[in-house]
Formats: sequence, C-alpha cells, structure tokens
Amino acid sequence: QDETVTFGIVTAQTGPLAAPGKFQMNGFELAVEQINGAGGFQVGDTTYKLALQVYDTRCNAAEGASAMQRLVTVDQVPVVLGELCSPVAAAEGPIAQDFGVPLITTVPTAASLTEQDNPYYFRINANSNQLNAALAQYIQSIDGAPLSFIAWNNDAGRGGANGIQKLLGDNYEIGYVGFFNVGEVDFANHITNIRNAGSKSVMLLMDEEPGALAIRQIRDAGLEVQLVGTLAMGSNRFLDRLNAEYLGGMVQYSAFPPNAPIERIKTFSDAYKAKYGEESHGFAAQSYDGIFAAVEAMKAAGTTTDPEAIRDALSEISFDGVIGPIKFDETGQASPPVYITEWCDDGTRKIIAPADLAAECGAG
Amino acid sequence: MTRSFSNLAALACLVLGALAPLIFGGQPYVLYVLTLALCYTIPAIGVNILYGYTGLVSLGHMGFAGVGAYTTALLMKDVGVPFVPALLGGALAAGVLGVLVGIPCLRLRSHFFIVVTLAVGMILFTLFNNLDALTGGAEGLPGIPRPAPFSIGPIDFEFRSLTGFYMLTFVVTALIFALQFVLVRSDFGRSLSSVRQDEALASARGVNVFGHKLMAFALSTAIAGAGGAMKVLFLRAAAPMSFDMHESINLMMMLILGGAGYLVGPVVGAITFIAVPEFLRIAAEMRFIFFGFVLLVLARFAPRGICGLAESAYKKLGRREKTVVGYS
Amino acid sequence: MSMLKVRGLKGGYGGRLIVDGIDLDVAAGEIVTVIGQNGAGKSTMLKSIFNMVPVRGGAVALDGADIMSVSPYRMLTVGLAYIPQHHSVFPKLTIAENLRMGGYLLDDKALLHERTAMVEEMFPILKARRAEYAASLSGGEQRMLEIARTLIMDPKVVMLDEPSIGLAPKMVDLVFSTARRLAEAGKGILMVEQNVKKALMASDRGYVLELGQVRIQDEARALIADERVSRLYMGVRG
Amino acid sequence: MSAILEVSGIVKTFGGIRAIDGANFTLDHAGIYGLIGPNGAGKTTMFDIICGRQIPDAGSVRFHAERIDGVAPYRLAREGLARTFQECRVLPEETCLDNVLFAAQDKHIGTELLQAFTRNTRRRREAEAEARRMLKLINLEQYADSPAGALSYGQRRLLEIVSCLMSKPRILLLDEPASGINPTLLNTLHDFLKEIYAETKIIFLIVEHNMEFIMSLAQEIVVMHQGQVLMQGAPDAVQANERVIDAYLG
Amino acid sequence: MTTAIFEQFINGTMMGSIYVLMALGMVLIYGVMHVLNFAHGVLFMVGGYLAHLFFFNLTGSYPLAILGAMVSLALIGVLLERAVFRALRDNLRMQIVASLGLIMIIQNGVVQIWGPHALQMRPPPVEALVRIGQLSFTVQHFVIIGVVAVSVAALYLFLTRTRLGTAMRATSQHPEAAVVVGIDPNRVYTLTFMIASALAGLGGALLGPLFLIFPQMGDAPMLKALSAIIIGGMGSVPGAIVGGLGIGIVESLSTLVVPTDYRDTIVFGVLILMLLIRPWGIFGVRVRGEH
Ligand SMILES: Nc1ncnc2c1ncn2[C@@H]1O[C@H](COP(=O)(O)OP(=O)(O)OP(=O)(O)O)[C@@H](O)[C@H]1O
Ligand SMILES: Nc1ncnc2c1ncn2[C@@H]1O[C@H](COP(=O)(O)OP(=O)(O)OP(=O)(O)O)[C@@H](O)[C@H]1O
Ligand SMILES: CC(C)C[C@H](N)C(=O)O
Ligand SMILES: [Mg+2]
Ligand SMILES: [Mg+2]
Repeated sequence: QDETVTFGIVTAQTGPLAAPGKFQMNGFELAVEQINGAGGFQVGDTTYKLALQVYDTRCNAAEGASAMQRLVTVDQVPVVLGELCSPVAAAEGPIAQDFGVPLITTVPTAASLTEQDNPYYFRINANSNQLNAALAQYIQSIDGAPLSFIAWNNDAGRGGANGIQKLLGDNYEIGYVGFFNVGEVDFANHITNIRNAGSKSVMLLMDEEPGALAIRQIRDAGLEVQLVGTLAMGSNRFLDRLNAEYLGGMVQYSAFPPNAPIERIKTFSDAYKAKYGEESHGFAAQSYDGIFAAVEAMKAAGTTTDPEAIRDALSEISFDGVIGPIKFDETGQASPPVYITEWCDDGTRKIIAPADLAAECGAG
Repeated sequence: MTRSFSNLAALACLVLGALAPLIFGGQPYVLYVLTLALCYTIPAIGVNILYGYTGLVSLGHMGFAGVGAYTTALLMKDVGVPFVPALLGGALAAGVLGVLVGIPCLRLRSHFFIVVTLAVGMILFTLFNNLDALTGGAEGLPGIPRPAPFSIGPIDFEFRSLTGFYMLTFVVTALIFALQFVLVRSDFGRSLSSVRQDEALASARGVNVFGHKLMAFALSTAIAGAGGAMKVLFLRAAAPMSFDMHESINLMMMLILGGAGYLVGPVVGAITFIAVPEFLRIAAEMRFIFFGFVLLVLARFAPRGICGLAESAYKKLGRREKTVVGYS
Repeated sequence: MSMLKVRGLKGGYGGRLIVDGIDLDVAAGEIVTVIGQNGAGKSTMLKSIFNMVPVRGGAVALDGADIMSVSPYRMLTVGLAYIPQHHSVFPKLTIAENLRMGGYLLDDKALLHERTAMVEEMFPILKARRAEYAASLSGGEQRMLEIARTLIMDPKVVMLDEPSIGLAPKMVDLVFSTARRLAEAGKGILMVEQNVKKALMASDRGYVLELGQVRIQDEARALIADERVSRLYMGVRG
Repeated sequence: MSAILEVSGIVKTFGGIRAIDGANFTLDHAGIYGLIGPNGAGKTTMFDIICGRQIPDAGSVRFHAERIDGVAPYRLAREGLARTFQECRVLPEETCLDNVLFAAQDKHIGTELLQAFTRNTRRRREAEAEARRMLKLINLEQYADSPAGALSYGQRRLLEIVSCLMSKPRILLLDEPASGINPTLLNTLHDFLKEIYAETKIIFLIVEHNMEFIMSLAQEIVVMHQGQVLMQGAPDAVQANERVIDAYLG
Repeated sequence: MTTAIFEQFINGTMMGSIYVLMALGMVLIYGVMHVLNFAHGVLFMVGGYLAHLFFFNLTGSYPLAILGAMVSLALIGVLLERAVFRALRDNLRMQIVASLGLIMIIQNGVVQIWGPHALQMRPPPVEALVRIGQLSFTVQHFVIIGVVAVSVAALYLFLTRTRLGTAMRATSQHPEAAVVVGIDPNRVYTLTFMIASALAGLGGALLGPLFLIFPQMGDAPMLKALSAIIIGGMGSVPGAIVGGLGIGIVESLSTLVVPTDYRDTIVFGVLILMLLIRPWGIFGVRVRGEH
C-alpha cells in the first residue's frame, strides 16, 4: 500500500503571468506523472506517490504569502516549489523560514532573493547575475556596439537590462534603453529610438509573445540589427509566431535548448512533447528539475515529513537534472549552465555557448 | 445610518478582533488572513473618511499607501529607525504627499479629481517600479525587518510570530479606527458629511469646502500610508505590484462592498474581500470567476454594502418604530 | 362625458401609500385643478395616474378605455400627456429637437410636420428661436415648450404639475390662458397648483386633496367662495 | 453712516448672455427688502454674487463699507451673510435637528478638530435645546429626528430658512421662499419672518414672484429687469409704476 | 528627427483612434446611463478573441470576422445591460462593483476557454506594408485610422440626424422627460450598451491582429479611454474624440524625449497639468449647479 507525499506549489494560474505559469505547471506535472508512473519513489522502506497542492498567486505578493502560509500550516506540506515573480518570492521566503519549510523557486531571477540569509530558500534556475554574465560575455565577443535594449518593465526585464549594462562597463557604447509594461505590445516608439541611436544590436528582454511582436516590428521597420533574446525566444513555438526569415542570425540565451544532443535533454523533450504536444520550455525544465531535487532530498534525508531534514539534505544534494548539474551553494543558489543559441536560416537552432556544449543547426 | 447599529457593530468588531488569537490560535492560516485583512482595513478606513464621509473618490490610494510602505520599510531596514517612529514617518510622508497633491487638485470637479488620483497612483507606481536604487525597483525590496521585540515588566512583546504581529496590527488598526470614530462623530465629521451631500450648501453655511477636503485627504492618505507600512512589515517584502492601480481599485471596492459611510464598512469589506478569494482557493483557476459572480450578486442585492444589509436586518429585528415620517 | 376617469386610485413608494383611494373625473374641454397642503400627495397622484410610481392600484380609464396597465412611455399614444413639476425640457437639445422628441412616437412624417407647424403657430417664440438650445429659454418659455411638445401627439387630456411654480406673475397668466386655449380646443386639463386662487379662477372644477384622499370637490367658483377652503388652502386669514 | 449693503455697477455674463448688466442698489438701513423681476432678470445671479458664489465681471459689492465681491462664500457666511437657494437645499441625509445644529456650529477646521477630542456635552445640549425651539416655531418639532430628505417641499423650505437663522446672520437672503408653498403655510412663514425681524432686526433680502406675499412683507422693493435695476421704492410705488407693470406684473 | 516625429505621429494617431473607439463607447454609456463601465476594456478584449474565432474557425475573411465580432459584442452588450446594469441604474457605487465583477468573470473565463497564451492572427492588411520614405507601416495602421474615422462620422450622424439618436441624447439629458414624451428608456439604454459594446468589439478586432490577442489587451486602452472622456469633459462626444487622439499622440511623441518607462508618468502628468489649467475639461462647459 502506497503512501502519498504532497508538495506545495505556488504559481500564477490567473492574471497576466498565467502563460508562463502554465509552462511551470507543465514541468511539475510531467515530473509527477513520470515519478508516479514509475511506481513512485522509495524513502526508507516505503514507496511514495507524489501529489501536488497548487495555489494561485497571480504574481501578487500578498496572495503569494497567503498561499505559502496556507501550504505550510493548513496543508502542512514538507516542501514548496514554484513561483514566477521575484517580489512574490521575496514575501514567501520569510514564511518558509518562519515555519522551517524549504521553498524551491524555479523561475524568479532577482539576485537578491538568495542574498537574504534564508537557509530555507533554494533556487534551481540561474539568477540574473548568472544570466547577465553569460550574455555580457557573448555580447563582448561580437561587434555589437552600440547596443540597445527593449525590456519588460518588471523584475526580469529591469534586472537584465541594468545588470548587463553594469557588466559591460562604462566603455561599452549603449544606444537606447526602453522599458515597456507587461501587457503592452506597441514597440513603434522603441524602434524609432533604436533607429535614431544607430544601434547595431538589440537585446530583447521579454517573453515570447511580446518578443515575436517586437521582432516583427523591428524587421518590418527595416532595421538591420543583431537581435539578442531570452530563453523564451529559442523555441519552435516562437518560430510559429514568426517565420524563419525574421529570425535568421538571432541569438538568445537559454537555460535549456530543447534539441541539444544531450541524452537527458532529449528524453525530457520527447516526454514533454508526447504529453503536451508542443516543444518543451525552459521554465518547464527548471520546474521539472525542482521536483526531482525535492524528491532526491527526501530520499537522502530518509524522510518525507521532516522539513528540517529535507532542507539539510537539499543543501547537500547533487544530481544531474535536465537543465544541468543541480547543486545548491551556501546561499541556496544552483548554477545550471547558461546556453547561447542562434537561429539558423532554415528555422532550426544551433548552440554556440558554452563552448564545450556547442552544436550544429538543429541542436538548439 | 443609525448610531446604535454602528456602535454595536463597532463594539462587536473590537471584541472579536481582540479575541481572535484565542479563537484562531490553533489555525495560523486564519490568523494570517485576518492580519492581511487588517492591513487592508487601515487604508480602507482612510478611503472611508475620504469617500464614505466626504464623498471624494480616489483610485490611487494604494499609491499613497506605497509611499508610507516604502518610507517605513527603508527607515527600518536601512536607517534602523524603530517601529513607532518609522510608522509615523511613513504616515507623515504619505500625508504630506497627499497635501501636495490635494492643494492643486482638490479644487477640481469631482470626476476630474478621480482621474487625478488615478494618475497620481500610476505615477507613484512607476516610481516604485523604476527607482531601482531606492525602492529595489521591480524586483521588490526583500528583507524588511519586523519591529524589534520589547518587554514591559514581565510581559514580552514580539512580532516575528504570527500572533505577535497580529496583535500589533490589531492595536494599530484599533487606534486608527478610534480616530475615525472620533472624527466622524464630531463637528468636523458633520462638516465633511455636508460637503458630500451638497457642496454649495456647505459653503453657504460657512464650511471651507476646500480646506475640509484637504484635511480629509491628508488624513486619509496618511492613514493609507500607515496601512501600507503595516502591509510590507507583515509581508517582509515590498513590491510595486502591491501598490498598483488594481490594488487601489480593489481598496475602493472593499469599502463599497463593506458599506461606505459606515464605521465598520472598511473592516467588513476588507475581511470579505480578502477572505472570500482565500476561501475560493479550492476552486483553483475558477476562483476569480466565482468571486466575480459573488460581486455581481452582492451588487444586486446589497445596494448599500454588507453593512447596509446588516443594518436593515437589525432594524427589522428591533422593529423600533422611530418617528413616523410623513405628512402632518 | 368624462374623458379621464379615475376610480379608487392608490399609489406610493415602497410600502407607503401616499395616494389612498382617489376618484376623479376630467371631461373634455374643462380645466380641473387639484389643491392641497404640501405633502398631501398631489404630485404622487399625477404620477400614479401616469403609472410612474412603484406601488399602485385602482382604475384609470381614458375616453372609455382602461389605461391602468399602459407603460408611462406609451401613455402619449393613448392620449394622456403629463408635464412634471420640475422643468422637463431637454436643455441641450434645440427647441426644434425638443419638439421633434415630442413627436417621438409619430411615424408619419407628414403628420409630424403638420402638427409641428400648428404648435409653432400657437407659440410663435418657439418658431423664432427654434435653433437655440432649450436651456436658453426663460422659465416661463420653457413651460410653453413643455406644453407645446406634448401637443404634437394631440393628447386628449393634459396633466400639469404646478405649471406656475417660479414664474413671474405675467408668465403665470400666460400659462393659465394657454391652458384655457387648450380646453377650448376640446382637451381635458388636469392641474395641480399651489397658486390656488389664480388657478381656481382659471378652472372649471376643483378637488381638494388631504392625506392622499379627496376631501372636497366642487365647481371652482364654489371652492373660491367656500370660507373653509379659503382659510385652509388659500391663506385667507380669518 | 455708510449703507449696509451696496451693490454698484455689477456685470456678469455667461457665454453670450449678460445675466447682470450694470446693476446698482443700496440697502441703507435694517429692514425687509424685496427683490423682484421677470424670469431671467438676474435675481438669483445677484444673490450668487453677493454671497460669493459667482465672481462679477465688473462692479463691486460692499457690506458695511467693506468690499465682499469675490470673497469665498464660506468666509462671507462666517461674517454673517446667510442665504437660501432657489432650488431649496437641505442636507437630505441628516435629520432636521442635525440640519439646524449644523448651521449653528463653528466651522473653523481647528475648532472642529479640537471639539472632536474635547467634547463639550453641556454646550451641545444647549445648542440642541435652542434648535428644537426653532423647529417648534415652524411646526417641525415632530420631524426633528427624521431625515430632511423625507420632508415635503414646503417643509424643506422652512427648514432651510430656520437653519440660516440658527447661524445668527447679520443679513439673510431668501430666494423665492414662497414658491410651491401652500398659501396657508405661507401665512405662517410670513408671520414668522416678521416676528424674527422684530426680534433681531437683521436684514432680509427676499426674491419673490408671489406679489401678495412680498408686498405685504417688505418695506422696500428693488425691481430688476434684464440685468439692471429698474427701480427701488416702497411697495405701493412699485406696484403703481408703469414700467414695472409692463415688464413684470402684467 | 522629423521622420521620427512623423513616424510617432502616425503611430500615435493609430493608437489614439483605438482610444477614441473605446472612449466613445464609454462616453455614450456614461452620458446616457451615468454608468462608469470599467468592464469596457474586457469587451474590447473579447472583440479580439471573437475576431480570431471568426477568422480562423468560421469565415476566413477578415472583414467578416470584424463584423462577426461587432455583432456578437452588440448582443453581449444587450445581455449585460439587461442582466447586470439595468437593476443597478441609480447606484453608481454598485455599478463599479458589478463592472469589476464582470472583469474578473470575463477575463478569467477567456483564459479558461482560450488558454493563457496570447493568440495571433495575421490577416492581409497586417502583412502588407506601406513604405513612406525610409519608414514603413502596416496597411492595418491606416485601416484602423480609416475605419475609426468612418465609424465616428457615422455615430455622429446617427446621434444628431436620426430620431433614435436624438432620443438617446434626450434621455441622457433628462430621463424623466424622456418617458413623458414617449421614449422607452429601457430601449434607449439597451441600444446604448449595444452600440458601445459593438464599438469596443470593433476596437478589439482592429487592434488584436496588429498586436496580440490576450486577456489583458483591453486594460490599457480602457484606462486611456477613461482618461480621454474625463479630459474631454465627461459626457461630451467631441471631447472624447479629441481626448482619445490627444492621449495617443502625446504618448507616442513623449517617447522621443523621455525614457519609455516614464511614459505613463508623462501622459498622466500632462493630464493633471491640463486639468489644472482648464479645470472643466477641453470641451466641458461650466453649467450652473455643478461644482
Ligand atoms: N420618491 C419618493 N419616495 C418616497 N416618498 C416620497 C417620494 N416622493 C414623495 N414622497 C412623499 O410622499 C408625500 C407626498 O408627496 P407629493 O410630492 O405627492 O406631495 P405634493 O402634494 O405634491 O406636495 P407639494 O405641494 O409640496 O409638491 C410626501 O410626504 C413625500 O415625502
Ligand atoms: N451658470 C449659468 N450659465 C449660463 N447662463 C446662466 C447661468 N446662470 C444664469 N444664467 C442666465 O442668466 C440669466 C439670469 O438668470 P437668473 O437665474 O439670475 O434669473 P432670475 O432673475 O433668478 O430668474 P428666475 O426668476 O426665473 O429665477 C438667465 O438668462 C439665465 O439663463
Ligand atoms: C516570465 C516571467 C515569469 C519571468 C519572471 N518574472 C522572472 O523573474 O524571471
Ligand atoms: Mg408636488
Ligand atoms: Mg432665480
């Protein structure tokens, strides 16, 4: 007779971030399905099935905190995963600490989240410092100055644009920096400014939906610039929104190139595609790995109910997730690789960084 | 509004509020939701003074709450100011901004004033979001400390635990509620009320309409500032999204739903508005659809808010016929 | 023959009966005035006849046909017109547009033109200022416009609620003489007035309303002569 | 001694309309004054200007030799200038008693706030007794605790007048107090105003279309026509004046 | 710089046209019924989704899709007026509550039906480009400006030249008098909601393809339209037109000189300034009795 362990999930099911929330949930659900499909997981002598208790946070700090509170006190889950928005994670972290329940976030990027001396806070995805470092390094390797930005006026966009500028240093010529609110879709004014600034390259720090629109508007306006995008822009879904001629030559960072010739990525991508009928997504992969991190920690701790022990185990674990090797440092931050991929003219992608994982068209 | 009803309701809220930790001691989640509701009750009281009594609509009040919130948070986090002066500082900052906005804008006709408050709210949100160096920008401001513990004689007070912080929020709310009580029952309150009912008449009777509006606006923004401060101290993180236009509109809704112009309207409204969606969490993606229907039903059947509904029930119960209104 | 026939009319707002069983008749060609203390229910009575109060009962017939269940906005089609106590012109429509709205229910364009022409002839000022906003008219002229507007539908009975309120003495005379002209044209006129003496002098018959019920009804001349009526309702000291 | 109220050369236009076109008149001594004139003559606008609700385009208003045109209404009210409105205004949600009490209260924000924290129940009770006495004078005492919005039209007018009196004005402007009021009740009002005048000798300026009422009440009448003052004089003289008859009385 | 100004002027006019459509609907509803319909933005959004549905699943023709969206929205408008707003006619407070309730229901309902991801549709006018010098615009830009201009003209003629339109204005000015002359106010209210909703639907069907169709697509236009009707003088149709266009153009041009993350600050700052200078709105007239 099997026991069931319930993980708490905080995510956006409604509101403006419901779309990325969906990817996150897909990752969680795929992991649960696979684990349960394989008969569950073994801790000590007992086999456990996995269940999720999901609460909506709408990217609202108060809602996130309420959901967190409810998970740790009413549902009494041993571990909580998820979240999309950094400020919400910032409100959830202290509750995790108060009640001694580990919180593993899988999407928020604000670097400050793992700088709060909160031993119960873990982050599986790369934070903005890590992402920015990889991007800055790439940008310095090409002849892209002056560089312009179009970025979401939220945690991810502002964090990226400001961070990369800082890393590039004062000597690097920046053309124009434009922010837009989530939900805005008219980039005409940014494009005008980019043209005026004579930019050679443009960084797009946003999700796939505005991203596709921005690229189309940039190309329709006849701007010949090197485009640099985010992980949301290296997918077939993205290609569907545009067509190959718009994308050729564009590069983007990626936490997870779905077609990389790496076994674990292939397996994940295939499973994802089989279940959801579309190409997998970085948020899904990060979230998928989050579940496995929690499960691994439970196995190592030998308990599914003692959050304290699970936390200790989490800080020690080390395993290969689909996004890369998972190991948390003393602040609770993992260091998955950050990839740079480039669109080929035929609508496939190649991996150009990190150098040791580089691969040809069709691999990104 | 009958006084006996209002007084009774106020008393009931006070007693229930004070006893909540005993009643819900074993249910931290309930206590949590109550604390959050109190954090919204405070700015809702501010809006009640402004809208319920003076008749001015503000769609940017959470912006002022945000000013109080960030001021208090930064004072405590970066400067190390203790709780009480920091809270007062937050309220003061919001109130001063209220005066600065009010002086040019309160002379505008009422619906223009609405859009000005909307605009000010948007502008404040933009500042919270964009002034990365000061407010932490869009990534939010994590790590806001809770008030330091202290002891009076043998009794220790601490605010890290849920119960401790609940009691603190309760005391702050009760004080502000008392302020509301004293103000609206005074000559000042009567003057505000006259401004709402008929500005021309009020000024013909000697009410400095602008002055009274300004005073009401300043008080109300200062109170909102205190509420915002309590909210971020409770969440221990500040985020621009916590003070955006949607939150401002929600605040207005809370009051209307609870009953604008009733002493306990803000309390009832905030609790309803916070608790119902929490209760609906079980409905997952459908919860705001359900909540929307709840709002439609309330709008239809509680035209003067929940307090209005309760008041008519109370009157029916009492059946105390007052002077018969009619012809001679 | 009675043109407007009201029997046992009751009306009020949310549970309170203000009008409590009124019988009243208006014949073609006569002016009937209703008087009473403030708050006696006179306005409410007119609104009840016009089906504009939430609670009502009794019977109302116009020219023999039962109109109890006719919606207020259909009343004009059956021939009953009503001019409320407060000004009711459309302030930011031109005078011509106001008249056009008076004929809102008229689909026959030719007839509309004919009636508009007739009304404009009756009130020359309306023709002279037809392109101006109604708000630019003086109080008395607005009353004229209100009356003119209802005439486009050629009603059988016109009800006026305190037509003289706020009008200069000259204007009051004008309004009452207009009422007389309408009566002479065969319409029944039902007025409510606080300008009691002048109104009764311009009327054929009168009713005294008290607490929502008819107390006295008589020839207008007889009412003026009645010592009690003059003391209680006309302010004659004695 | 200077005049109590002196209106000189007032001009007020709205868009193209010259509502007041150089009106002059003076109220020299205490008394009950009438202000009459055809619809649209500018009477209400004149009231609005005297009370500070409208600012004249030209001209001046002096009250005891002090210029008051353009001064905010609430300041004038505190100086003892009270008025009623043509469309009759009361606070509909307050009880009649509160309406009267409200008129009497000191409305300086500072005083009000001080009062909020230091309630003086004795003074409040005194004011209440006075208010009830006033309500009784106009037969409204049984409505003291009903909301003013539930009163009939005439009663509301009476309440408005009493409220004004309660604020102990030095001059009271009444805009058509008799309109829509039953003649019998009007007699009560007539006597009441006379009584108050005899008692307090405050100045009344009354706009009225009811000739019987105003002619028997007022000692002096000002006639306005097309924004100007046509004449000023005793009631008899006014009623006999041909131009007045022509423009107004008919 | 002049080309940039020209480019932004065209963009601003295009967005302004959309605001005008929204503002006209809101001003009609406000003017006639005194309802501030915050739910107008979600009707706009539904217009986008329905256009998508009609385009891909039913007709395959963009003009027909627009028409379909407008007609469906007109019906939805009728339904909303009858089922929700009619009972709240004199209760401004509860109208606000109800419209927020509607926003929650419709916005989340759309996510339930179509999912949270933004939809895209690319009818021919969005694909085709017009080149002016070194600038290029989609044909849709001009389609939007043109369609809005025609709709505004049609609406204006309807309001001033027809019996029903005059009745609408009459009812807005004096509802009681409207009844007295024989206008059925319920019919006018239903008609008003119908027209306003259809205009919102038209807006969504026009803008959706140019950009994206997603649950929050109506939020910003609603807010801008609200501001437009307020600066236009609340209840004035010409005011709504000038206000909407003005906001669109100011917002676009402002981005040439200030950082875009302060764009709303500029727009709303200009708004506040304007109100301080002309406290009665652009077209509002000061009327006695208002304060
Ligand atoms: N809309 C309403 N709701 C509730 N009560 C009302 C309403 N309108 C009038 N009343 C009440 O009904 C009674 C009669 O009012 P009505 O207006 O019919 O009086 P009236 O005879 O026309 O008086 P007046 O001469 O002052 O116009 C009054 O006591 C009034 O308070
Ligand atoms: N705010 C305003 N806007 C436009 N016109 C106005 C305004 N106020 C008054 N008027 C106009 O000014 C003129 C004088 O109006 P006022 O109300 O003073 O007349 P009145 O003598 O009080 O008339 P009544 O006896 O009918 O009350 C009228 O033509 C009126 O239409
Ligand atoms: C797409 C968004 C959910 C990104 C998220 N705000 C982050 O912090 O990375
Ligand atoms: Mg009446
Ligand atoms: Mg007047």
